[in-house]
Amino acid sequence: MSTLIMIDQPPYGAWTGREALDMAFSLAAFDQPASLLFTGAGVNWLRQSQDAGGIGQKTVEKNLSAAPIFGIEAILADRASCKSYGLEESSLIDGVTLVNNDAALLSEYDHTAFAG
Amino acid sequence: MSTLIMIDQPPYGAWTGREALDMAFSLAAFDQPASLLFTGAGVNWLRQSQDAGGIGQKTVEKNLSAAPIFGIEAILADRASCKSYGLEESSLIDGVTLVNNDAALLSEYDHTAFAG
Amino acid sequence: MTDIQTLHILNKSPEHPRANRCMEMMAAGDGLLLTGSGVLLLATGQLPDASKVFALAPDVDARGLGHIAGNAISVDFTEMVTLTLEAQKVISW
Amino acid sequence: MTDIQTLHILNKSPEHPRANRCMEMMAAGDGLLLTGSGVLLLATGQLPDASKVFALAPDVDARGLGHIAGNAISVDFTEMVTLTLEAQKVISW
Amino acid sequence: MSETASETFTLVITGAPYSSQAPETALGFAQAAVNAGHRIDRVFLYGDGVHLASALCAPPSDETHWPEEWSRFLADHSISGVACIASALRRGLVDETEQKRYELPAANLRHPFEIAGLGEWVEGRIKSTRTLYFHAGD
Amino acid sequence: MSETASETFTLVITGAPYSSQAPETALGFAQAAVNAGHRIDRVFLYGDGVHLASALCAPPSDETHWPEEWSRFLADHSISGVACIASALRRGLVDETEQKRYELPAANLRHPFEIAGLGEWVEGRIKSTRTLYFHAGD
Repeated sequence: MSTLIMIDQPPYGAWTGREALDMAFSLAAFDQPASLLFTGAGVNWLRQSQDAGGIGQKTVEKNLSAAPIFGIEAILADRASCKSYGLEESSLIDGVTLVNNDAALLSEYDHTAFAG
Repeated sequence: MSTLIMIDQPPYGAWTGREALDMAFSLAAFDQPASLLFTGAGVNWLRQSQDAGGIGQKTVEKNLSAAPIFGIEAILADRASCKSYGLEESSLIDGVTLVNNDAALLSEYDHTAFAG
Repeated sequence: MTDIQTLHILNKSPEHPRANRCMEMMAAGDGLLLTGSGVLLLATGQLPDASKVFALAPDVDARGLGHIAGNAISVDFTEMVTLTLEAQKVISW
Repeated sequence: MTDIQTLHILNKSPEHPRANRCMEMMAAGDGLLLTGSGVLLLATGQLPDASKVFALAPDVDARGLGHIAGNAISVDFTEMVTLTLEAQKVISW
Repeated sequence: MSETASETFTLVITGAPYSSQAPETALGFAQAAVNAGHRIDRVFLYGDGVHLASALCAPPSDETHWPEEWSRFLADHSISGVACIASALRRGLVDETEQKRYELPAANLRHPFEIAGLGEWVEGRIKSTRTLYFHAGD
Repeated sequence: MSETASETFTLVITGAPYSSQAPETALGFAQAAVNAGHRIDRVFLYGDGVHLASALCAPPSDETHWPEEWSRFLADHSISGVACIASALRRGLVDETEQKRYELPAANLRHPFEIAGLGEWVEGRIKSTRTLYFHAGD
């Protein structure tokens, strides 16, 4: 029963990304294996040196850095999406694994869900 | 002070299209010239023979047919968008003028607004 | 109704980025069920080749697409329920 | 700050259909002000050639894009207010 | 799968009524599932979907009243309807307990919806044959 | 345009707090406009934007309370904040007048927001130097 939570919306502009993270954390809290896949504009969650103080929000980088502590199995990011947003491996926060958005990836998970 | 209200979201799946129509009707009611431009997935508002009874909504075709009565100056639709959704002129509801989505079109209006 | 490994339920219009992502991540032989604005894919004539495509009839009718729904298998809500149970896995895009 | 006929304010990510539409409908010489998720256009390196491009600084900083904002003119809210008044017309995409 | 096998569903609704079609499609599905002899274990409202549990919607009389339709369906079939507490508190959906806790001027949660945590979703997911999501489209 | 000329703005917010960034960007803009000596004629909430006028939001204490911030700003500067009546009634935002009219169990409109029709938007549009829209992004 391993679950893939997909995040394809960018940070700060919409709340679904934060709510997807809460879903993954909840699964982990109930000992249900969960991984996160960032794809499309969602990969912008993973850029280093975010600072959301100026827009009155909490920086999502901090939420995300808690993922391993909460027991999230893996933080995955679509390689092509990272490329289109100028994200090199060196500009990503720690602990991200690059993958390809394809059917083979989906087949590794019993469940796949979005937050919205 | 002529206003162009743009509708780029499809009917039924989201409410913004209906709310854009209300904006245009309100302008007309206060004697402010207003036109509607349907573009992108929004052109699907203009297809003949819609029947939304099965999804518990009112058919938008009826809302739209009221446009001339309310004093809307023109119902415009982007030619390329119509083509990509298989809409010939003959499959459109009455009273639609095909135009091109471009800067020249925008320059004819003092104001341009979306409902959401 | 049919043997489906994964049923992909798509309710986004073809212009929505998630519609592309759904197409990218479907395996050959997977099922695609169009609901809501997803049925507008029927109007573009760009249905995926390798998959069984279903479309929710009330959504097709709402959008005036009954005449071209023949490119997909029209289903009602009862058949949608059956499809979700027969597939091994369901993803709601 | 500059002579702008129409100021286009874009708060959608580059993948959003409305972002393409905005680019399509801009005239050469129009201004483009990126706010919210719109600032992600800076990361793609695909800024329009013919236009003055501005980006709202707090949104750029939130998304960690300060180091590449040099491709656009960084503005704060006060400068955004001025831009909207100096332009002949403003369109919020 | 035999024709008569009864299966269970957890439905997650993340789109708001009068903004998205999500609650409408979910209700059509839920009714068909119940009519086919299956069981809806629970309905979980998440994100903007929590607005479906509002007691204060007053749509025009010629439009479907989706919160009312959903409430009646849940009550008629004794199905649990749960709004995620974190989503609900941010978006202004509260029951009397939360009203008191946060000293708010009113409560607006429609019967028979309840407020609870994401654990309800996790539990539904584990117990049900299928968990389906009804998101906002566009 | 001289440095000291005072201009007027109508701001239209169509995105909800805790779902979109629209009310946040609009507030940053409004504060800067007022600080620069301009006037906000009115703020019009439309579509999902009406949720900004909820009196019942209770976000976590370490997050910005956008409805509270907006209410304070409107009150401090005597700016009229209007939620579109059609959008508000569908989405469950009502004042005491609408509560009575539709026999609803409570009212949830936050002071100093008011409920009125689209005519308020049309009037603001005509009277103001600029009318700006703050939509949901993505």
